Amino acid sequence: MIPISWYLTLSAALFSIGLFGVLTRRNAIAILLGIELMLNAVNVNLAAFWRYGDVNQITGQIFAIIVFAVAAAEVAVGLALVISVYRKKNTVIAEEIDLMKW
Amino acid sequence: MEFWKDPLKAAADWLAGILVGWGLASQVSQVIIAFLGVLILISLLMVLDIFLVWVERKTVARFQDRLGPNRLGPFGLIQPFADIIKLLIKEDTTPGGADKWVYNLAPVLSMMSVLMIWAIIPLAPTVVGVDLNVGILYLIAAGAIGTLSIIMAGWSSNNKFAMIGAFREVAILVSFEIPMLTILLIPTVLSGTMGINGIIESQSLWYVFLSPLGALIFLIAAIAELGRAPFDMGEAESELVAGYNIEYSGMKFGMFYAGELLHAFTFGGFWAIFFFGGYRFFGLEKVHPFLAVAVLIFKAMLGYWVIMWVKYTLMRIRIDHMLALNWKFLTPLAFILLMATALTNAILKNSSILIYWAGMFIVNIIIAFVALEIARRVSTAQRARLEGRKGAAAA
Amino acid sequence: MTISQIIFLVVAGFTLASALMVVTTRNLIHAALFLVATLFGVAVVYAILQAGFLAVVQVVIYIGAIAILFIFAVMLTRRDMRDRGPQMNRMQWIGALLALLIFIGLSFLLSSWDGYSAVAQEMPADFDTMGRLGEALVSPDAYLLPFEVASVLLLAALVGAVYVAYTRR
Amino acid sequence: MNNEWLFVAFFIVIGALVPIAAISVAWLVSPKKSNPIKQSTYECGIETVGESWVQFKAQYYIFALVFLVFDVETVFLFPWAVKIGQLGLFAVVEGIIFIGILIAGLVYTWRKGMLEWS
Repeated sequence: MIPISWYLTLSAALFSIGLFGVLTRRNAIAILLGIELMLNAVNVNLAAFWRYGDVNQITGQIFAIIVFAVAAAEVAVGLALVISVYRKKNTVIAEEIDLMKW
Repeated sequence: MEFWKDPLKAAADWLAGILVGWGLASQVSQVIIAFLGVLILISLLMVLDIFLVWVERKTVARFQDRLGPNRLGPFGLIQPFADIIKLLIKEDTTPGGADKWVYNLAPVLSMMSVLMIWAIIPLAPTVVGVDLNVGILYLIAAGAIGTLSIIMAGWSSNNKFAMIGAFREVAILVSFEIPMLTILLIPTVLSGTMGINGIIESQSLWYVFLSPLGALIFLIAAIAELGRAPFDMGEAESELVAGYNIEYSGMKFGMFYAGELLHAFTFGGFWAIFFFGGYRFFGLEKVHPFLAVAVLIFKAMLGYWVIMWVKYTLMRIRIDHMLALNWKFLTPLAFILLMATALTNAILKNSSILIYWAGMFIVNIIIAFVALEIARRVSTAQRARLEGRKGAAAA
Repeated sequence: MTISQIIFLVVAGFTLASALMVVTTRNLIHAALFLVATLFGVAVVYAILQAGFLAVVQVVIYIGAIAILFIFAVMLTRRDMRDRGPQMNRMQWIGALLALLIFIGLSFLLSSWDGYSAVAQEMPADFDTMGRLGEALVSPDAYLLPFEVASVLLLAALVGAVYVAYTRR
Repeated sequence: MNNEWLFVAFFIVIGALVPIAAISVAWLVSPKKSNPIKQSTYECGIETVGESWVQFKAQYYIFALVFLVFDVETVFLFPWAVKIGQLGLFAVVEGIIFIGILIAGLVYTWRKGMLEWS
């Protein structure tokens, strides 16, 4: 059988890759893609802990579902903001969106 | 004797015996048999798909007062095979600026999204691929992959028509998925399970009698999901030439075409499964598994025929009307129907079957009547306003 | 090595490889498509964990809706799809180092945890995931409040996002 | 192991292999005589003007957005619907409140005129 560590390592690797994307990509949409990877890494952890703990405690799955809802809300608002900024400033490069920088 | 009762199981047992005799572990042999079964089922589906080309052409010919294919073989039955040979030896052109990988992957995904649905279809009480306890969502998940294949095809072709077609088609698909999902909650509420087999088993009274409005909304949403007329916005010939698959030729186009036909047949089957009792027909399914398969195929064909009937009778609806129909009529209606069904189910579930049925039916009729009345009033008012504006402009 | 371990390794390798492509590929549409591949890999991981509901929901929500939204957003914000110019900012080496450090740190933390090599016990044959989820979501002493708050969250997201993205004419 | 998902995997794998096989066979037997005219974008014979990977209008995004929110919502509703038969009226009312809050969002979008195709 597969030990839990495999899942946790997969999740950690996925999280790190997502973090790398968030830190280094210039395009705001690509940054959001990285955030999606990180959220998925969290969900893998939750599902693995549900399966390897007491399966009758459904909490892990409920948390994962709520993470889905939060991810959806985040993507919806985030992308809407990107589109709105693009319309006003004609760019999606995160460094060039510096209206709030003083 | 045992063989005639359930030939498939007998054959599987016989094969398992041989494999175990060869020295394989029994678990491995089970997996091999499952693999073979899936292979056989999918091959049969492809043959059925070829046959569906003939059915579709024959039916459309009858609707248009023509004969249809009638030269090759009896009733033109060999014609689709000739078509396939033509598709095979046709030159396959790829547009110069295309994104090769995505371009070639799209037709594969399109066909796969249809074939994978058949994993959960129960053909007979004993012939179930997989009885997933999340069957309904699996159906929607397969649809999601189909949506993705359309946007991939449209984007990678490097063609404006393909792009516009894909965008429109995806807008339609995602919009009509909402009433579809909401209506699929109704059989879930009524049967208390999401497994397809469980839904069929609990239909001692067909759900079309409990939720006729739901069956109707499901049919409309299914036709839109299939991208067929009157909702064939993605491939509106007169505006977009052929829509998202315009650049495809040869077998790749064939995959889109075959996928669409099989998809239509599959949704005819799902209409039968969710609202017309699937393989159940007055206890006939218990006599012999093959009889149950025949009942399901017959019902699916009827559903498919209704879908074709709608396609070849109605004209295409404009995209703004279509989206308005979905978001301003079907979606609220589906949600209200779901809430009413859940409430009625909770109140009446302990009363006798006759009162339960009558209550459900009356609730459905009232909702349908009120919705149509509101829609009529609103559209009359809108028309009066538009005509008034026009009259003012003329004056 | 058992068969299930091999399956897991193949799936995990596929997932991580496509995740790497998501953060490194230049073409944003390709990045979104690789995200779809990654998410599908994660769905298969859920299936291996016997969390069937999460697996199908992953495909329905992430591939069916979120990926489509990403592709639309990329197409809406690009005059020219073929990205020119650098895709990474100046900090890319520091970023890579930081990500690597976090991965090493997490692995180190994990290996010192005593439940590290725990193996799952057999799933009860009649375990009804859907029923349990349904019960947990609507009973007041479990997750009724998150259930209702989720709908408020979605309402807020809908209203906010539509308001921000909408163009007045 | 979890057998039922193995079956699903079979369906997905074979479902992908069948079209791949069909396309490969077609690729093997079909003639390949390509030239620039054949490779050009098909626009009914008219010369292509400009790029086709161009920007698209935001209306499509709005519909995808509303869809995303309702899609997530149904995911919460499916476990509710499965269990509703055994849980009684209270659970039904909870679900109706849940749906009602989201319908408010639909009504807002509608009233603001964002569902109009323009």
